[in-house]
Amino acid sequence: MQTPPELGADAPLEIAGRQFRSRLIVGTGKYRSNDDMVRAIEASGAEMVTVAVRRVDLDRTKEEGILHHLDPEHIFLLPNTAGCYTAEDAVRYARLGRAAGLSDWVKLEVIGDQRTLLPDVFATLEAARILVAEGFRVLAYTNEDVVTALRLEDAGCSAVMPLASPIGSGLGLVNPYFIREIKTRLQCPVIVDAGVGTASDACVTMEQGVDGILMNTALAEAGDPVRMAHAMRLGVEAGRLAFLAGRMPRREVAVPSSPTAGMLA
Amino acid sequence: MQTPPELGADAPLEIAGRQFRSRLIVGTGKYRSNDDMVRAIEASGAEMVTVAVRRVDLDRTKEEGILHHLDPEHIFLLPNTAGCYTAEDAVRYARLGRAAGLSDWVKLEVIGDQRTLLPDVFATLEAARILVAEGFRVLAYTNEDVVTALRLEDAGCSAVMPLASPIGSGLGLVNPYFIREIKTRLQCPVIVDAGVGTASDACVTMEQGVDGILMNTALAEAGDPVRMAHAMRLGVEAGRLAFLAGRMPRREVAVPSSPTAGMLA
Amino acid sequence: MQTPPELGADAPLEIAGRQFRSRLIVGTGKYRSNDDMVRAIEASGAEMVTVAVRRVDLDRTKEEGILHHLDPEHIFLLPNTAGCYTAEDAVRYARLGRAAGLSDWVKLEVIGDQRTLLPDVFATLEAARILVAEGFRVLAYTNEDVVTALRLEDAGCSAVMPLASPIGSGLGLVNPYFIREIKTRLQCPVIVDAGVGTASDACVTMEQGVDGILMNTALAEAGDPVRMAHAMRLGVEAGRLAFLAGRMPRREVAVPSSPTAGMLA
Amino acid sequence: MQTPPELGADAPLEIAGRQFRSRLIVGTGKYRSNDDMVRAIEASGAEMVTVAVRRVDLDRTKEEGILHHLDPEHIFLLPNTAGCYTAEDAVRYARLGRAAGLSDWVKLEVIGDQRTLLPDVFATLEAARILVAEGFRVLAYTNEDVVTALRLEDAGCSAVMPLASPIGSGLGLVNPYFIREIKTRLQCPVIVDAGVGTASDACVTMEQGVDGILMNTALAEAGDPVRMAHAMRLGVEAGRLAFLAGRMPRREVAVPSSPTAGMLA
Amino acid sequence: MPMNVTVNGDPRSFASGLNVRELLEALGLRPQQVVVEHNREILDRARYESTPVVEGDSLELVHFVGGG
Amino acid sequence: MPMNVTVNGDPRSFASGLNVRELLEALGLRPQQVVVEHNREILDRARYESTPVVEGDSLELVHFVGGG
Amino acid sequence: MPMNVTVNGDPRSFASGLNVRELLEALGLRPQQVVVEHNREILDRARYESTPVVEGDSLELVHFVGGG
Amino acid sequence: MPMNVTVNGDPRSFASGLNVRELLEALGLRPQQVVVEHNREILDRARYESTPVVEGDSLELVHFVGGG
Repeated sequence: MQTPPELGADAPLEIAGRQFRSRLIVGTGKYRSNDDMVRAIEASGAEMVTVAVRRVDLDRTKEEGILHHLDPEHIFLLPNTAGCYTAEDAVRYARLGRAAGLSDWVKLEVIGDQRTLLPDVFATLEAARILVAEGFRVLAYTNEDVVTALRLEDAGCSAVMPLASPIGSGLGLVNPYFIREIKTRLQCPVIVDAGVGTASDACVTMEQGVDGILMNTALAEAGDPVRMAHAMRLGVEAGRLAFLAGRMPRREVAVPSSPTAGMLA
Repeated sequence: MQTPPELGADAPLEIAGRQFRSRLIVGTGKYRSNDDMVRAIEASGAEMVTVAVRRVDLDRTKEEGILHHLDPEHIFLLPNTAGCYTAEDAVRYARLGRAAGLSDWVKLEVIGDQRTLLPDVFATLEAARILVAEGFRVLAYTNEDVVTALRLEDAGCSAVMPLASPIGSGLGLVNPYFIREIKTRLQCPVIVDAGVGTASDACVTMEQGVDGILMNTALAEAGDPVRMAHAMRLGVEAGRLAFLAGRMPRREVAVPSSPTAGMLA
Repeated sequence: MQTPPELGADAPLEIAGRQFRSRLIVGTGKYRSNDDMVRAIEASGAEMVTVAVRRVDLDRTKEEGILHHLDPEHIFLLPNTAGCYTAEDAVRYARLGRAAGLSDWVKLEVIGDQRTLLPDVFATLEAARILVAEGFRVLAYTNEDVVTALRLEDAGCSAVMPLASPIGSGLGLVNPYFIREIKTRLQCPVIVDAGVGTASDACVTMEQGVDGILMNTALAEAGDPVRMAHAMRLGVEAGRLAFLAGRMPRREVAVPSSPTAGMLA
Repeated sequence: MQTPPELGADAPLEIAGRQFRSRLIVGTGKYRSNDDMVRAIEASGAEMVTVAVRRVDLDRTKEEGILHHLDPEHIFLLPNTAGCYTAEDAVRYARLGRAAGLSDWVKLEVIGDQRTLLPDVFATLEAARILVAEGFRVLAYTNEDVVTALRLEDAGCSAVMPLASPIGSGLGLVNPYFIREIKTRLQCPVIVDAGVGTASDACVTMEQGVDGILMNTALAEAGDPVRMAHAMRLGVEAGRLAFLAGRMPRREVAVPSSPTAGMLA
Repeated sequence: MPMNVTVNGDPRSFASGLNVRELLEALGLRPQQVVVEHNREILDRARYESTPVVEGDSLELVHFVGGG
Repeated sequence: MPMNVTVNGDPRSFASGLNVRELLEALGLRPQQVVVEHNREILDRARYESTPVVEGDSLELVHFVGGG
Repeated sequence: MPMNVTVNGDPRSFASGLNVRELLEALGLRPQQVVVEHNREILDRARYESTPVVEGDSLELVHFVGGG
Repeated sequence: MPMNVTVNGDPRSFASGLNVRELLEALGLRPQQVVVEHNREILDRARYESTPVVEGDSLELVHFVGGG
């Protein structure tokens, strides 16, 4: 499907001075196979993927590292601090991620509750301040609270990433009001992170005007991750274009699509 | 955006023995200009458009006919019976549409109420039987009632077209249960007609498994009809692919996307 | 809880010249025990209950008849035609119900599909005309289609009973637009029948302005049918009062509840 | 309407050792007249109302004080810190409220954003710790974040009050998942504060299992505040009873309410 | 000598010469308890006594049960 | 001597003896542009030439316009 | 000779030597009606009588009003 | 004579006198493959060669894995 140039004409997503044509960022966890992951990422059109920092397994094959499957020359790797429950831990993981030498970017995630994986906004803000001071480009996972989002922006985050619903829940965009409010109030890019379950979730989320979406489970756990990745790519672009085009008004009274004049006698 | 072949691999939409690659059908009414209409149709990727049958205006310019703007060689024209309130009128308009010599297809629409433009299912079924007997290929606009939909299929309709919400309302898919039920129970193609307001409406509608969508106002009344048409094209394809791929399960408990093993001490 | 008189001041529900203080009508099927049923009906405050017409079981105890548990002197029994799939059958059951000598009222129900138990609107309209001609007071179960609802009113039905969602589904009010439209357009009482699952469903349904609600499964299958019956009684009254009171406007911008003036320096 | 004792049998709401039969708490702001306010409070059945602390107006009538209209002997007054944007201010207002000599209770509210009136969770937690240390009974207004809610409980709050939607918005319960999660995870009473617009909002909120609801605008801005107050009283009780009763399961396939056996031949 | 009658779909045999009221009694039913459809015709209670049941008749005996 | 004909609901007068094709021409319409309903009967294009229009006839001239 | 005091943000002048209770009276307020913050310190009612108001003092006089 | 070192949480023993690069080799890891945290300090790759591992040291050897 060729996109007529004047239609695709949407400013690229710019985060911390780096430009991305794709507004879809995907995770690399939980795929049934590395082959599924690689093909799904390709089908998604994503130019940035998140990766986790973990111990090398000294007893298993050496093939497990993600760098055996993804080439940092071709796709931008965004290390995350997933699994951290304190600011101190998150800072430690961020530094280890940066030490790999790929970039000074980090997806900051400080979890406050194991059952919902909701962020600890107190520790997230604390860690964000430390990391920004150390020169990191911080993309901060947070909840749908606009007050916290504004604080994270003030702390110097390069992007703020509110959730649509809990990580891995697939419940979609539960609170469009707050997401829209966050987008309206912040200057920095707003990337919705977590909760998107299917293409229409991605589409309606982009229609709120946000700058992009990050997802993982919706692809990894789809019946056909590659096909769903392609669906998500189209859903994100569809939502973005619909937002830019401006939707028709909703009304509870019907309006005919064909002329009422010129009817036969 | 190139669609990798194996991904686009979706059976074409087949109605009455005719195949369509696009699952989006658009109306030609209410555009601000004919140029908007032509460019929006092109951007939508639609291969079939609906047209109305009306009196020639003997006093105004002769340019108003739709055939001055659309070439039946390149796009399939589907005459409708919009504006008819009785089976007799609908049959009369269908015959006039066929007499134009393009095809024996008709989008049957018998309105039962001026305020909601909801169909008169009694007259629609009666007209469908007459038209099928006369050799028409009948695509019947109806409400979300599965019983009526089954009767229309039994009457020999080539496609059944339940509404998402009232014509021109932009309220989107109000009753996904009933639309899903209609799709599950019918053998013939199910095209959702009317009510879609924005790309995510189209996407979520296709995710119910229906065969296609017909829309008009969502394009004609969008701030930028051409851009919205492109959004709808992507939204329809995204929803179709997501349906084929199979979405992840919804759950109210979060599930981490990064490994819980391999954390540092 | 005493209702201050001026608050309870709501016109009684009037159907076919008969007045009811309660706007809740309940079914008598599927309770775990007759005792549950009797106590739930009492807790619901209902003044009218539906009953089915079935063969006497010649081999089992004679105690099964509903009249052994409910006194027609104290509660109005409304015979239904549940289980009928043709106009002819429905008329037959209606006549049998009337022959019991309690009243000439009937809850007309002609099912068109076994899986969804959605009405056959064609047969329902046909049966309604026959029964009205025979002097029955017809309360007709139908779908959310306003066109059909208007036809049933024209046919002389004493009340029209659109569904909230399928019988026994507990999905609640799926299409508030259409139910509101039906209420706005009809002169006769509109009683929402089927689909209500919990008290908030009943409340939001009454807030659409309808005249009453008929339910059965929501009570019979509740963990505690008696307590749920009381909840439904309050929910129906709450929704009715809220409708009469007129709700505050919805707005996406917050408005303080405390004065902004008079703050300390 | 008399509630049969065994039905009303619900443990009273207990906050900081004080028991309330009513689970509805109402605000005293924004009524068209003091008479409306007094009658609405009475109709609501509330036993606790919130009040604000403001400067005496030295130039206007002395009648404006709320104590001229409400008798602390008959209704429990809960001073709030509405309008405060810092922990320091909130503490100052709380102390002034306590100095009035009615109780050591305070509804803690520290606003973080003027447009949404969303709480500043950072300052709220800080103020909560100070006030608890000073012996206050703190009922803390917060957002739907379970992590913050748990911190407020750990800080010694007597009740945690998450919002349904922004103050004065009337958008109702936007995120039932998070409210349910907060109720499930906390030991202390959970009172939903702000956002409820009509009786069904109150009903569905109570059905999530929370301990009570605080509202103001929904009454003050209703067409008939007194009638709406009565509707809210019933809606809250209906939702509570439905929660205790346990609702029927939702299902997408219909289930008949009348016996399928015993049909005529 | 018995006669065969269909009652509620089942073949049953009764002594010949019964009227509807007697048949109901034979089945242990009180007239006011049931509505009788006799050969597809609803039978008024007043006519139970005067209506004979003959070989091959079909009767439906119905009443109200719980339903929604 | 003119004749009166109703075209698309409006009374119009034409010279007598016209056939449908000529009437269309008189109205500045090309045959392939329109569908003609002549006294409630759809008229095949092949018959425009051979079909006379007479006093009191009613014609509907329709075509496709934008619609949904 | 008068003294200048700030009350609820506004500059006001009173006769010198007043105590808080007298100042409230001068403003037409009954002590039990208000809570007094004297130079940013909440003042217990028992101390109104014994607390002098002096030039340059700042007082906040507050009470409860309707609020949510 | 061997030395005991904690690597990724597990006690391991190596020949004494190894530097970090040698320890990685002993574990079959290529330096550019991993990031090394040596006694809680991140170790720059340039210093693997010059950094001795001694009895009781604790090392964390990490890399990127799939995550969301």
